[in-house]
Amino acid sequence: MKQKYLPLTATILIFVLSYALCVMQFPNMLSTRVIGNLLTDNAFLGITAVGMTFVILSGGIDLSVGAVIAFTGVFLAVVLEQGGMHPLVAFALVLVITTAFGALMGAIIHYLEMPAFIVTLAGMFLARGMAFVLSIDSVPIKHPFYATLKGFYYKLPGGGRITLIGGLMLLVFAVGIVIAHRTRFGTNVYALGGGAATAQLMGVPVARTTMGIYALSGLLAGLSGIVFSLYTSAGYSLAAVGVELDAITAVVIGGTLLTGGSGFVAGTLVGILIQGLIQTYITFDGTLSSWWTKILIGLLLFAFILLQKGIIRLTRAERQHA
Amino acid sequence: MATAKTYLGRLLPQLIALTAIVIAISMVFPGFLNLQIQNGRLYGSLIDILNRGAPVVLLAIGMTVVIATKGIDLSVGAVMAICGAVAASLITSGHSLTETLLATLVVGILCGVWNGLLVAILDIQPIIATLVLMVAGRGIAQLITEGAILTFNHPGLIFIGSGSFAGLPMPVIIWLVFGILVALLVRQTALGMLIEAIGVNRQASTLSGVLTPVLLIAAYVLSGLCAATAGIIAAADIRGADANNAGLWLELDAILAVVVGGTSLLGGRFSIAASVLGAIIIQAINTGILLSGFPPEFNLIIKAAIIVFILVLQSPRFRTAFTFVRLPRATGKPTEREAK
Amino acid sequence: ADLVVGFSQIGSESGWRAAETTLTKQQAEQRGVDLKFADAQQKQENQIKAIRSFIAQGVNAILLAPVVATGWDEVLQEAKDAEIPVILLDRTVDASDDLYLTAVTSDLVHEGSVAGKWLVDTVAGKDCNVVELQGTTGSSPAIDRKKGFEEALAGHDNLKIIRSQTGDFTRTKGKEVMESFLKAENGGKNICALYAHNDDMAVGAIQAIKEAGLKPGTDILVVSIDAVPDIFQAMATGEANATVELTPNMAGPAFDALDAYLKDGKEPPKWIQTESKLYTQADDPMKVYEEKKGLGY
Amino acid sequence: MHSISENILSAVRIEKGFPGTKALDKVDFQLRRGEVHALLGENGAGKSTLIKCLTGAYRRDGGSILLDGVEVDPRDTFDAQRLGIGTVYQEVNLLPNLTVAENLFLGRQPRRFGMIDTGAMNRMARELLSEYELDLDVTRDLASFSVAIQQVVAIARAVDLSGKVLILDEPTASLDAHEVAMLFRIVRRLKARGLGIIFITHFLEQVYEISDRITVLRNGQLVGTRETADLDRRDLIAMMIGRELADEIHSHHASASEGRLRYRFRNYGRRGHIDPFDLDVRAGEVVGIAGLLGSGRTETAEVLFGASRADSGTAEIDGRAVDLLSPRAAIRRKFGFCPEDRKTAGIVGDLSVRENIVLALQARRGWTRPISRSEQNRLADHYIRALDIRTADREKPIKLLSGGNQQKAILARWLATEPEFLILDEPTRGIDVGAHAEIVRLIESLREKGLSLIVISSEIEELVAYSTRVIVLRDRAHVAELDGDRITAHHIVEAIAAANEGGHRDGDR
Ligand SMILES: Nc1ncnc2c1ncn2[C@@H]1O[C@H](COP(=O)(O)OP(=O)(O)OP(=O)(O)O)[C@@H](O)[C@H]1O
Ligand SMILES: Nc1ncnc2c1ncn2[C@@H]1O[C@H](COP(=O)(O)OP(=O)(O)OP(=O)(O)O)[C@@H](O)[C@H]1O
Ligand SMILES: [Mg+2]
Ligand SMILES: [Mg+2]
Repeated sequence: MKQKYLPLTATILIFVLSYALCVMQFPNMLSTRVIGNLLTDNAFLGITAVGMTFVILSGGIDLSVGAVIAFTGVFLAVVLEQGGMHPLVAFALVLVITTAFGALMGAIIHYLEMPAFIVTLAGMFLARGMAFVLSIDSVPIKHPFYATLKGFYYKLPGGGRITLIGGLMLLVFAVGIVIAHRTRFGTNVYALGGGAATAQLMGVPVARTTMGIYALSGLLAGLSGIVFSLYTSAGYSLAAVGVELDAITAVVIGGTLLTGGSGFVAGTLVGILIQGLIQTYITFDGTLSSWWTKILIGLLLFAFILLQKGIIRLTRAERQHA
Repeated sequence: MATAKTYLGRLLPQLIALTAIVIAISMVFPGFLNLQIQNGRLYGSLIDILNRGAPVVLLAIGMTVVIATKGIDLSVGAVMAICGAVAASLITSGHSLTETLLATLVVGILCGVWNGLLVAILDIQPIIATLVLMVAGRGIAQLITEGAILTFNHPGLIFIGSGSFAGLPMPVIIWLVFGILVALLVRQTALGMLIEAIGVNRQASTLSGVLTPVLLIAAYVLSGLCAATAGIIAAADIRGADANNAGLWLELDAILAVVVGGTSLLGGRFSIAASVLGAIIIQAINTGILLSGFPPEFNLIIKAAIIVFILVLQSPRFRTAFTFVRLPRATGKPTEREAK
Repeated sequence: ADLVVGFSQIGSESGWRAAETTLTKQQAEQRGVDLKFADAQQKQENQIKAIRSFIAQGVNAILLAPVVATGWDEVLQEAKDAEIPVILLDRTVDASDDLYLTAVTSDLVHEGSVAGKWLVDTVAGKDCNVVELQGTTGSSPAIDRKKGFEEALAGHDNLKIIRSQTGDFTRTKGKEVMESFLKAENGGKNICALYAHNDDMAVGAIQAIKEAGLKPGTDILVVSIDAVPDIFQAMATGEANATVELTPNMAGPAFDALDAYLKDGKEPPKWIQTESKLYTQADDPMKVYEEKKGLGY
Repeated sequence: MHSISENILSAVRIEKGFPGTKALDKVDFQLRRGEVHALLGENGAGKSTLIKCLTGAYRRDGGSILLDGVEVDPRDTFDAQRLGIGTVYQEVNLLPNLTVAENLFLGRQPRRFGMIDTGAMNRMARELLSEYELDLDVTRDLASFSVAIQQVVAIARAVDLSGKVLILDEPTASLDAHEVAMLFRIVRRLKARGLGIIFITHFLEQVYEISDRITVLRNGQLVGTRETADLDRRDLIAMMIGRELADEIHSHHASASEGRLRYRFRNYGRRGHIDPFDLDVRAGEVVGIAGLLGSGRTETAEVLFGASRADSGTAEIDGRAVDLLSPRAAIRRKFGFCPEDRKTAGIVGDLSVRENIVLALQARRGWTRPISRSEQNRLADHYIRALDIRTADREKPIKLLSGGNQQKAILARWLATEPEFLILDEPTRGIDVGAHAEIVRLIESLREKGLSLIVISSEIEELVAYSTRVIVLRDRAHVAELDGDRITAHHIVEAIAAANEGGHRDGDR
């Protein structure tokens, strides 16, 4: 096995181990319900984390995604409930908007040579601000089409379901993996992460790629917003606060380096599942106070990072001795 | 003299931005520049900005040094909450003010040591290393206050939040002193240069004999100390420790302040004074929004627009485009946007 | 314990919320209920996840304090399919009412109008400029308490809301925003009353008023909502005038209804409204303070 | 018989300025079809800048570029590649986090149904590299290979990209004789195919071996273009440095030293990096280290300096056992170390030349005892003058200096600490003839002052010139030691060759 697959393998190993531990304590956690929930409940986070993976692989960061999700939801709710538009048209429209929004941030980052952290932070303010302006109230979406979409699911034995949005997340991951490893764009993303100046000298179209990366992140944040609006049947300007941090955490737990250039889209999926597992475990336990919940999440996060480092270091050392 | 000049040159963009914002606000709200003496202290919107900006200024001072090492400290908001809670619980359980303050600062330092160890020794990426404390820290703070607002009436502690000295509110005095001390500390010793060296090239610095792990930890400790001070001020200001909300999202404001101050998130060159100005600029925007009387749903949009505007003005591209009014394609460097 | 109940709490964003959690746990303990507590850290998605986990776990009933009104149909339907009764605490949801057993809540709009009515009665026809400290932009208490207050003021042209900003339900922001109100309104001389969407913001604002050299409660009337212990201290010293109680004991009535339903199959009413009691300085604030102090606010 | 129309590339009155510097001042340059054109000049003369202007990596301030007689204006390097200009920039300029194959085919990966055909790409990569006698696992990250192999990969990529023009900016700096010979074979083949090749180097032998014409730059200005055959070495050097070079590197090696034994390493090594070795170094001695690429020279240096921890053996200084397990420990014992990879391990790019020079000294003094600004200025000015570092002023960020001048500044950093044991890993890499001679002189004078030095170099002639002893490495082990009269190029090459009998080189170490 190659060195670079180590973090990924370590992460998968940790996930499997901890799932086993959880099941030992709560046998119910093996039910198809829990597994189905893990996919459905984390669908919107997973989709946006795919975009975040590309951004981080290129050495950037996108803090705007949570706000974009909220904006998308509010926008959909407003145009569907007050505008009477068909959802499919609205979906297309909102995806165009969020993609353009991402591309614009990418353009500012590239052409004005401004740090991604700040540009996307401003983007976060702006997107959430736009959501407020559209509606501060939470707007329910009652369009029948939504009910139809929610009706699509695959029933697993034991009461679990693979829902449309859960399936969509898996699809997005699959496409993300293909883009990352099988397209020139994907290689260019890694190239940017390896060093923008070098990539430029090697003829990577830096401007186009940067804009593409943030456009992709915007697109996926938009898609995630659609999923979120399906998930909650509403648009709410205060929704998805802090999702960017969850997404970044998932990406990093998944073994991607924040400095860029190294990591895998598939790792992010495991990162998402690990986070979901932590939450499920805490709910199953059900004895923790609000503050112990936070402390435990922090500690588990720390433990995962430590374990990952440990496994990687051990394997490296072994290799050198071999 | 020459250094004074370059120093001013370094701060010029921030000074211009601040002046522009002050002028803009005083056009919307004419009473903005009024200052008067009331209850033995200066009173007016300008003082409010300095006063309200205190937590972010303090956080930005520590954050600047951390960012100069190519790090970032997301935990400062949570550390503020922890330290506020510690201070409140100690003072209400009857400890003296000195004990309380010392213990609280020690807690801040410990938080910094924790972050520093993760970054420098365990080699965890700063954003994730500090995320651990950001998440868990607020829980710890709530554990101390048990989720409630822990109020206190100790006049000494309250004085730190709302007292005044020499006509200035105490928080302003504190951050002024802090800023000057830290600036002297880094510039009158070799710390500043060594920190910048680490931020630009950690490997080369280590090979040159710079004590990288210790300095890295020290940077996070300073940040923890600043956050502790900010936490004390925030608690003293409202006479209670609000573990749930103290310092919430202030880490983003602090980072923003550092960037508005012109320090690169990629590490290296930094200026404490510029970051302090950056924090004051952000507070001026916030206060301006409050004074303007717009409905609150516009707050974020206005803030975003102003910040983007300032940053665009500051961006290297924009500046070169202005100095070389010749062909815009005749700019100096290749795209030196080294992503690391 | 024979009864396992899941409780999905919003989070712990305020003292009031902490008190609600404490009381719910107390109530459960008294009744010998095994309470599974899940803190959602202010996120609806976490609440949905928690409910799903409860269902997967097979609890007997679920208590839900929804962070927002919309978006519950699907997960409530799932609970219904699993035949697990759901009781809503402190806020209702925007879903068909056969999806939940009952809702134990106050009426947020009503709270606002109680506060407004008190102010209308107190100024008794005199001209009065009111400043308003809103809750977190977009949150339902902020929207509803604003609405109720405005309804109570409607038709009383002597009362005017001259400034309204968000104080995010926190003391710090309440103080900061009040400071700017004071500066903007001629050092506070134009302001006759403050209406805050919660007590915490009012407490912060009271300090700002004092620091500006004015007397809260006298120069500027202060009315707010929640009735947390600290506001009673302020009322005792005359610095606050009135508060509208939002009781943190939503779980008591909820468990009562649940017991009745599980034992005798008795359907409770769809809405169990808690009282929105008005407290003023005349109500022996220190006594109330002592009563409330230990409740975990 | 060469006529103007034979010019494949011509640059007319190219201008480029940086704040404080006029890097190129109306430089003309012509490259013919089927010629190897050496571009020469001192460090900082503007060679790399000219290349970057030609390939669109820099925006030029003025002048025009003609390719095949047609005016072109490459807007970025991608454009240049499309026009058929392949370039190896100074310093290894590939992406360490991509695989070898991806580096080779970045931006032009073979595709099937819109997807990258990884199998085909890897196959093509292997084929491409087989021309360079490299048999690598092309699916591994570039970072896992040595600098030299990375350099060969960079060359292979550029050659493959160059339909018309190939530009090589100091490609041979980290190559050994074997690889250089191989590179030259390929260059000759391309030349025969009618490509124009621009070749930048500081090795004059290589210039005479391969080039047809020479263009010399000095201080951003064109000095002139000559046929190589018509220009003898003395005149060439005079053109480059604007005066006669006093004395060239003398080829008789220094006499063996009588200094007392100061440094004693026994069984010193690190598993997986360098086999345990014994080493004694006297005061006033220069120990040269020779070996092929990847033979473990750099690792030896790193272990000695504590940059990578020794896990076996003992170190003694003046008879007392010491631990040298970190750079700081070594520096405390007056060690100094100029690393080979100056970009990642040497320069602190955003800091000024002054700060880079005082960095190690300051680090040793500790942060509480800052070196005063005037003292810093004095030190910086002293070394800028002493080592002839070409910089607009001492406050210029070091990353803006030309490669050779960066190297000198790092040397200055260590000299400023007044070391007693100095380890130099490829100190003359990328340094011009004039400076090269100066550094060799400097090494000698340091030795005369009683310092102990360890110098790693791929230039055997140079090792012969200043070493009092030469250690030869092979496969991460010390295999031979030459001293006295046995220090000759011939003996060294023989020792290396004996080592290399098996002739295996797969780079996959
Ligand atoms: N980006 C830049 N900004 C400012 N000055 C620069 C920049 N790049 C190069 N210079 C300056 O331009 C001059 C020419 O540098 P260049 O790199 O072309 O030299 P060179 O001939 O390639 O030298 P070497 O042989 O050392 O590589 C130098 O004085 C250098 O300091
Ligand atoms: N298995 C490996 N994994 C990672 N890096 C390696 C490996 N093998 C070699 N390298 C890298 O290759 C470099 C060359 O190795 P070494 O130091 O032995 O070569 P050298 O003789 O100094 O030759 P040169 O430095 O001229 O390439 C090392 O510095 C190391 O970084
Ligand atoms: Mg060069
Ligand atoms: Mg080497």
